[in-house]
Amino acid sequence: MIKYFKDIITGAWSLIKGLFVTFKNLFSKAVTIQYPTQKLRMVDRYRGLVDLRIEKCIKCHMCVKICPTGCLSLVHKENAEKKKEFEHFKYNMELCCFCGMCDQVCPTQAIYMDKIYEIAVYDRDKITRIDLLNTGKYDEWAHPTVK
Amino acid sequence: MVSILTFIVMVIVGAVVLGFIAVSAMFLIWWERKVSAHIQTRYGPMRVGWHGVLQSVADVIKLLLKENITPEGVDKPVWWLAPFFAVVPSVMVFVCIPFGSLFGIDLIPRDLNIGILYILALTSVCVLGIFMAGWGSNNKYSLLGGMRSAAQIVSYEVPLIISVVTAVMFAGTLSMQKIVEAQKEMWFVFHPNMALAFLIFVISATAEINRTPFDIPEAESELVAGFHTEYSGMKFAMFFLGEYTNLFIVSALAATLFLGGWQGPFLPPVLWFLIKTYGIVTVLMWVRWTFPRVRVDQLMGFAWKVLTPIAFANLAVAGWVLLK
Amino acid sequence: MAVIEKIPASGLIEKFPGGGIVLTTGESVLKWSKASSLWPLTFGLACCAFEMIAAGASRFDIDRFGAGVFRASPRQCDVMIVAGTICIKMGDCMKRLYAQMPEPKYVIAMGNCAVSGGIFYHDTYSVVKGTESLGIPVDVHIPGCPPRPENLLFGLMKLQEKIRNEKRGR
Amino acid sequence: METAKENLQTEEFWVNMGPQHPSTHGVLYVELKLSGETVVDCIINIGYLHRGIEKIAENRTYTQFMPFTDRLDYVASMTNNLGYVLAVEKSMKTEVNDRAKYIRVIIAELQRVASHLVGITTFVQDLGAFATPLFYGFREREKIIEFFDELCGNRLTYNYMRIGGVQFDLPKGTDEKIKYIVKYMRPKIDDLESLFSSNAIFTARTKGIGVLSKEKAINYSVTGPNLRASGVKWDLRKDEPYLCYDKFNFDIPTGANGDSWDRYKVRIEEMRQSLRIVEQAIGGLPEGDPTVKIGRIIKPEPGEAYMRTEAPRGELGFYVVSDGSTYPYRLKIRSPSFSNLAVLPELVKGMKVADVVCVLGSLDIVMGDIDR
Amino acid sequence: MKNVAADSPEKQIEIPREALPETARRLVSEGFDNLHCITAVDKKDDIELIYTFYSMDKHACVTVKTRLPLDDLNIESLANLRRSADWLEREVYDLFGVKFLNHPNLKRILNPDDWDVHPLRKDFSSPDLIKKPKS
Repeated sequence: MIKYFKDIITGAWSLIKGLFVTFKNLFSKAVTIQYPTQKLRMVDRYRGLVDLRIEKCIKCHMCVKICPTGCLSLVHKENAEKKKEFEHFKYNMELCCFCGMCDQVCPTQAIYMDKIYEIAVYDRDKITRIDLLNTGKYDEWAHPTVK
Repeated sequence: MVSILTFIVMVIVGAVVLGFIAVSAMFLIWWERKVSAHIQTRYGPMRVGWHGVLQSVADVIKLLLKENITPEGVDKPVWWLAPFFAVVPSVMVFVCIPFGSLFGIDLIPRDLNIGILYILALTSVCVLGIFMAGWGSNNKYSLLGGMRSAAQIVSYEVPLIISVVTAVMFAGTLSMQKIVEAQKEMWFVFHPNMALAFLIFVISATAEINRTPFDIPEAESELVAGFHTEYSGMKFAMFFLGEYTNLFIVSALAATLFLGGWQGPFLPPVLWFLIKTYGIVTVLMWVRWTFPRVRVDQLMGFAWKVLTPIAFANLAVAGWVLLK
Repeated sequence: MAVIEKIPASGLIEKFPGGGIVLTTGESVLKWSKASSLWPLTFGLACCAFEMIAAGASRFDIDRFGAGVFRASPRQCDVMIVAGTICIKMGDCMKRLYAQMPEPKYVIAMGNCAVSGGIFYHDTYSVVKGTESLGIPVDVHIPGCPPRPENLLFGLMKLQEKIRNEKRGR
Repeated sequence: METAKENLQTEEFWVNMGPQHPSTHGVLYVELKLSGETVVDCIINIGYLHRGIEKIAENRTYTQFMPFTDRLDYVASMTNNLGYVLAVEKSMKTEVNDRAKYIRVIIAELQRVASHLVGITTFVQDLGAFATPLFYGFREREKIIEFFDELCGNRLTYNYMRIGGVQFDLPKGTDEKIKYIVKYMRPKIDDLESLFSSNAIFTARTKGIGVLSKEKAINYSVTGPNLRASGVKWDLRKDEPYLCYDKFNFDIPTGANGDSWDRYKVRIEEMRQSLRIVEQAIGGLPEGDPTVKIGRIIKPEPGEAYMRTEAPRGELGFYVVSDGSTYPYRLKIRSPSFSNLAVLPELVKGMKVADVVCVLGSLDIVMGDIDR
Repeated sequence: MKNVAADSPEKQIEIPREALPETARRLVSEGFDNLHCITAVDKKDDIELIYTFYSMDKHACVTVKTRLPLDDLNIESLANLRRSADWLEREVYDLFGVKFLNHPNLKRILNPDDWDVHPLRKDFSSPDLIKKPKS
């Protein structure tokens, strides 16, 4: 009989202790980042979209070789002065796994990962064959707006 | 002539009550989302209106616009009637909830002399809606939820009523208005007997309205959504409305029976009543967002082995105290 | 630790239709209600599910957009966030879940696996090549592996934009 | 009364839990045969997330396979990375330098804390404490995730370890950050414990539920915290030390009964021990360059290597068969959750539906780890 | 084969397939009671099965290997000896097509039930499988 009441009292006390924890949190400051008005600054190493510094690229195909998903495709030709010229350099964002291997392997830091992370599209075609040679390709996502 | 006037008054009172129920349920949903958000150190709805006050309005409009799916193989009449059975009794309860008085008018649609009995009878009908939803859905999760609900309400009705009887014994009347008036000198909750009865009432009321830690009929992590798994759109909104109306009712009952109802100094009685009611609602929300759920057999065990004996003992002691 | 930057109020802030004045057409109120109350389905497939929960959790708080009510039953939700790799075995279940959702319903393909198969596109025998190849129409594609929670919130806002601008009769 | 009971017809029925169910932690499909609320039989169907990672491994170079390990047990990507690089390093018979070892230990232990936070809080969520504990767990975990974000630039799929070291050295000021995380985490773990451990409802729900005996655990080859909860003092970090775990002082928490409560308690205790290891490791972190130059092309000798590591969910084994080329000939991933889940039908028979969810939560499975 | 007890932490033995149940039984009785892992490797002309037993008391591990020719992929199941073999054998059956005799429930575990191919074989091909372009 004593145990019966003891159980009830200890049980009730344990529940009250739990309530204290949530009560403490009820009046502590919210940790939320209010996304559209507040944003986290991306860290230096952040792996966003793959981008290219066109003038630095020596067309060595290292990034294409190391890519685990095969999302980069580079074709070059040699011009009259035996210099390599781009035919195309396409990036398929759909397949990319943002692993940063291309960034790491590039001997001239031509290919790199920038800090853009707000990407959402209605139409898939927009992200399947991105022309890395086009300089304005990420403008839409660098300054995202919602109407 | 008199009958037409009565009719008009009835319509007005009915409209006011229905409007109050809708607004109150929407407010409670928003309030619950805010309280839970702040318990979880986040903000909750923020982007529609000031701190998301219009969130529930948006939710309701959206739910009314949604497609109303009737799955194959449901028991049509039962399936269609279930949401009404879940809401209508809770609306009817408002007939004798004393809101206090405003400009000398008593804000109680009709002060029945057996008010509390009427309320208890009707709140028990709500389970019928849940059970019908579970039975009619032709879904095993719903069926389990409905079964659990029936078993749960049958068990928790006993301590609930006994704790109410304690209050009735102290007040010496069944009329809600008179119970409030009986607490003029001292709220019942300050009496040790009644404090215990108050606790028992709140616990078993939590179980009656299926809230955590006693929310086993809709147990999200076990039964997906319990009895309303198959309901969508408007009908689901009705279950939601019923749930939050019930939450308001039990809090109002607790405030009326134990916390002196609309009585209090300085502020107008209506305000006192609402403050007390929403205070209890907030406590129930706080409890909900803290505790895990109990298991179905533990739930029964708790009702029959702990709550009921204590409630009976409390009743006996109260009787002895009164006789003395 | 993390640096939080304040962004001046821009086009990203939502207003009540009609610019704060409650004087607006019924149509836009309906669209507003649909857009501000998108209840997602509790449906995590793989890695992205964790970023989805993180978006729901305290740090990012998807509930601010009114989309924090994760319903477990497909009958009560508006948007299916496909978060993760869809395998052939799962494809049929996905189609059924989509069919069980009431109209109007929306789909967000979260992460490259849900968009196209992503990292598992090549050399594997059991992965469906994206949500669209199952015949489920996708409203917003969010690439990333996995996308950041902010990106999911941005995708949600894009979906809201789509709902607000959609023609009558969906 | 007796006759009424005899005439009453009862029927057992099947209930499908999953593949879409709020508490199956992904796409697990459990068929339950119920008699009323009591479980009579339980059949587990897996494979709804089978992505054929082992097949992919045969078509990727050793370096290229790295990102795929992230996606195995996606709650603890770092430890998968670690298991894989250790296996390849074993087959190449190379060893990394001390700094890399220390960094790997720090990262792996922080990942264990993050993973257990998710494991415990999703467990409590399954018990019905809706969202609050889960969000507390995620709030605490976010500190570690943000540190990882800073370290390697992604929040969930880190791709940080490299064969022969790590991708980057620790950024400047890491010491303070890690010390801050350790300092921050300790009281928070206590908070979580006072929210659950003493809670009467939580205790009633977990004590004596899903008792996994010592013999059964070994018979099913259950590993990790689940095995230790059954009272077997076995931890690869102590028993077969890899990296530099033998240099640190830490205890192996064990349970007594092997019920859900013990499994939960062991995890809580393990987080504390992990923080202890992190603290010691950051104190004794050697200077230097954390990578060994082993060339761009990784080409192990023909042969095979099997390496087990102690991942948060149990023993994660990578079996690498190489034929002398740059591609693995065969890569077998022995995932901990796979064996841990197999024991579920044994544990839940004769229990209530609610207990199935409880036991499943306490086993702490990740579907990506099971189906691979 | 005589002295399987731990002198080195990892020990490999190769046996013909008929000897597997007997070997396994002996290993278990000698304390190697944790059947940790069962896997297979497609060696083009035959399939090699690898069983990893280990002992927690002795801190030792024994790897048992056996080879099955491709045209006769049958071997005695260990599921009745060690329960962990149940799922692991089903996985090997699913991915390699090795049939385990006397297995209580030999069904596909990861792939759909109606498949009749075994994806981890080297000769496996499927229309769903798109090869990554080699560069």
